[in-house]
Amino acid sequence: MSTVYNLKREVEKPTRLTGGHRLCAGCGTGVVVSGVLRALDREDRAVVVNATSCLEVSTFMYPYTAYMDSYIHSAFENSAATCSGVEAAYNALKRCGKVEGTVKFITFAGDGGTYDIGFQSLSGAMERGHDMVYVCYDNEAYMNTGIQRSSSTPRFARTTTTPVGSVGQGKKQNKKDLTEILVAHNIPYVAQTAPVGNFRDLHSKSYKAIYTEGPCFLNILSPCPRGWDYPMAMLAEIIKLAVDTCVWPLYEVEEGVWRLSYIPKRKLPVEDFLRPQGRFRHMFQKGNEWMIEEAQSYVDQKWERLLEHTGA
Amino acid sequence: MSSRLSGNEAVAYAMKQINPDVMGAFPITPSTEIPEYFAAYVANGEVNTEYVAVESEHSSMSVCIAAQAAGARAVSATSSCGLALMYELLYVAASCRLPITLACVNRALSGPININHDYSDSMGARDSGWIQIYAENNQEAYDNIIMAMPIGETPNIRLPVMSCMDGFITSHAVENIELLETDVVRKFIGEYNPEHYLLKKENPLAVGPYDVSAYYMEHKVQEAEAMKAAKSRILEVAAEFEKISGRRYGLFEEYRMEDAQLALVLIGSTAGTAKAAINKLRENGIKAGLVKIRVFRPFPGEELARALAGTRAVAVMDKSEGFSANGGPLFAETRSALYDLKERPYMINIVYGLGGRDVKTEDIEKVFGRLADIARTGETHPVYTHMGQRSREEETA
Amino acid sequence: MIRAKDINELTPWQDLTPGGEIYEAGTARDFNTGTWRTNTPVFHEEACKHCMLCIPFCPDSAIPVKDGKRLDFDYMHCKGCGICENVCPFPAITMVMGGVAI
Amino acid sequence: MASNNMVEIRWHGRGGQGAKMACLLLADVAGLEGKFVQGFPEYGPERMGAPITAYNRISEKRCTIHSNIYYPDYVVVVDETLLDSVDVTGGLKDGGAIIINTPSSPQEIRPRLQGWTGKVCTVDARRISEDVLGTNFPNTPMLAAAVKVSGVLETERFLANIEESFKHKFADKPQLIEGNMATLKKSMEEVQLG
Repeated sequence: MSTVYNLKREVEKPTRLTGGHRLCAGCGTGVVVSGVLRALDREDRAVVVNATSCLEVSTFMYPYTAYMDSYIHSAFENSAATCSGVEAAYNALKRCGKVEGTVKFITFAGDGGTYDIGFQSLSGAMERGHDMVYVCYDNEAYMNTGIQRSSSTPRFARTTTTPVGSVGQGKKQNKKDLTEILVAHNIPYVAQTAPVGNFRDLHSKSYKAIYTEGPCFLNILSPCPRGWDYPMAMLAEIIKLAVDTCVWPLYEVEEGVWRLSYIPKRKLPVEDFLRPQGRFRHMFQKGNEWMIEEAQSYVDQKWERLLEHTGA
Repeated sequence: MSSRLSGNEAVAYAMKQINPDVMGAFPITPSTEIPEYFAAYVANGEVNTEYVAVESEHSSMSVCIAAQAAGARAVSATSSCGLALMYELLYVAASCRLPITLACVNRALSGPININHDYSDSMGARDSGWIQIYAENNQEAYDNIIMAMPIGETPNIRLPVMSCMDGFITSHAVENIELLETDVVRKFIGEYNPEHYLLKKENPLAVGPYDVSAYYMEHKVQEAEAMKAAKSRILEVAAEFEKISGRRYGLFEEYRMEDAQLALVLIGSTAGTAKAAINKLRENGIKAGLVKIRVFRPFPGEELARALAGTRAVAVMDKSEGFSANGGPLFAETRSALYDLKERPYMINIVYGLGGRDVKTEDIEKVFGRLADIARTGETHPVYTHMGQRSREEETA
Repeated sequence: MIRAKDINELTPWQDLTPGGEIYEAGTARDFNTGTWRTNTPVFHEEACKHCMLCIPFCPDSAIPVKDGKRLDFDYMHCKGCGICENVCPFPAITMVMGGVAI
Repeated sequence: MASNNMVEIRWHGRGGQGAKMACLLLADVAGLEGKFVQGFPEYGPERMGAPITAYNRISEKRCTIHSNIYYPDYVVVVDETLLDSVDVTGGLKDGGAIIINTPSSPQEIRPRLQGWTGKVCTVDARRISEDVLGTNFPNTPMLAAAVKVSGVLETERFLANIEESFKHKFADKPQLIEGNMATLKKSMEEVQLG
């Protein structure tokens, strides 16, 4: 692949995630998954591994697979271990000449399957150093089971297990910073990205992750129109707001070196990101201004730390 | 080739001879030694296996599932809580029709935590779709591992095989053993060439669908039919194995059953102790016999009914509690298997040996004593009892 | 060997693939999700500059590309979410009410 | 229970002293001589220092019994301090013997054996090991004493076979073979029968 990104050339490649899958209309995950897989070189094959998730039930509902590559799903909490197993088999079979060509191993799991129930399996696989990419498509709640909170759900977000009531004000805790936890695994490549603009960021990070030897981790923001409660046509705008408010900063850590991928020309206030989403609606009620203030100060704090890390 | 090995070393040695493509393993007593021995083979370059030392048994079974789906031969070993942690994946392995080989070194399940032998681990997994084969001693543990792949990998079977042996009693006891030559083992198990696998170049493979109601039942029927077909395949493989080893195996072993009036049905190492007790009783003219279940899944119901048809009284001895309040799992299966006999023997259930409670020949003799009473009086009450526990009351068995 | 397109809710168990495996690529293409639409994007070819920004944003891979040109929608798979209309910098896509492009 | 000239041995030691290893080694060597053998430890979660038990059955016929040994022909006590806390002579057959690692003589030690009137043998395995190996590994000298006293294996053949076993066991530490062989021989010479 030429190192210069060219959207026209990339979209000319046959898609590796076909239509006919059953993800919701407007689902961010379809965009994320096809975007990551697009980074594969044409001649290379992949084995896609998937945790139980919206993605899984939608993209391989018997007898319909939406993948052009081999695919395996076995359970919710074990996608990283599953990917380890495929990679181990590849090494073994390659050694005895039973497999030809380059095969890449890419895991997709949601935030529940990554931040929570799949965390042990992920940590184990990263520590063991398998040559694989683990992609978390982060939609900030358990969407497959009907929008329950995960440790990725941001503070104040309304979910079905953190409802807003006379006492409850949505989720009480801040979002776990999984990307940083993965950085602490000292793996070759960790990046946070999202489908924005012409996809240069998502594409180049996916390419790096796929073609860097060893375990690599991508955390990709993947809005869920149903769970976040915004008009589905707004996907690109919502993502752009997440990035421009620094709620979801784009950065990468390559061999321990932090690099900020994007600094907004004008850092927008967090409320611009929160306002279009029904899950944050209660934050805009009279008397709840403190919530927005706290959300802002949390984002500012995290952003400052990231600027320090990256020396930006 | 004569040697002396513990059950664990025998199983590890069999795995070395098999030279699987992938091993996923996590330590747990008493199966830990198997991946330890195997790691040494890896370290010494004696196998080509990709050895994945995972962070949990859940992941070791996940690795095996993925590796087997990818076209590799995958093996693992575990015990007790480790098997319990794999539980979900046991079903996945079987339903994805992946012939993984798992050495299960049977140990009691928590709680309270206990590291010694009983079958509560694998009995809990009896409905997961795995073929289950149990060993009486190290020799059988070794032989069963070698037979696992030719059984499981058969195209119309494609089921994972759990090869079980008794924790510590078998796994840690050094006994005599006859080993096969490695080239004989390799030839016996052959190459693994599945029709479809993830890494196949010619066409992709998708594994593990979301199966809606319109298909799920059909897939379960396929699995059930495969388990039915496994019975004859197990016997075929046993016959082939006899040719290379001289050792004969069936679905179960009948010991002095030709004219037995009183019989035991049980699993594993207790069979050896029972054989010694039976020999002694036979010297005293008591027509005692034993059926040692080797294959529990598929359950040899019809065959077992035939074997027990001529007896007067049978004690089914379960080394695991089922908490059904109606007897252990082996009892439920055995009693059900005999339902269609025109004349059924009296039958009782004794749950024994839990958490490593030792079983002596004297204990077995006592059971036969009770069977003799039952045969004489016809009085089986209470049908379901425990043996070997301290009690304020006298034991019934 | 049975093909995915021949598997349906009348297929007897004996004919289904073991374990629910599918040994073909992209069989989901045979499934019509176009019926899910309540709104439908309309492509105005004359206004399209073929900038390709809409392509990667389509969750349903429903915008075909050939020889550097963006072609008309794949209505068998388009679910009518409208993301493409929003990301298009030109007036090349408009959403219309209803499941069918008129 | 044992029958048909089967010899049953019970080992008492402490975790870390190698009683289990000696037990398994005996099984291995006896097996090498064509006997049918069992060598198995009784397992618990015990760690270094806790009392442990291990068992051997050695026979001309295959033994299928898989229970612990309750009526041993011989008892080997790898650590003298166990005499105060463990019923080491429990079930020991009348014609049998107990072999104890101690600097004391059989006469001196007998009063600590709960009225055991049978054969008592002693050997100072600790000293032998420390003299020869420079460290306290009492298990191999105790193994030698057990073989000598029980006569379960013929001494010369035992020594020849265990050397083979050591070569396998200490493949990466061949310097240990000579010392271990010396402790075995010394123990066989020194063991006192009373």
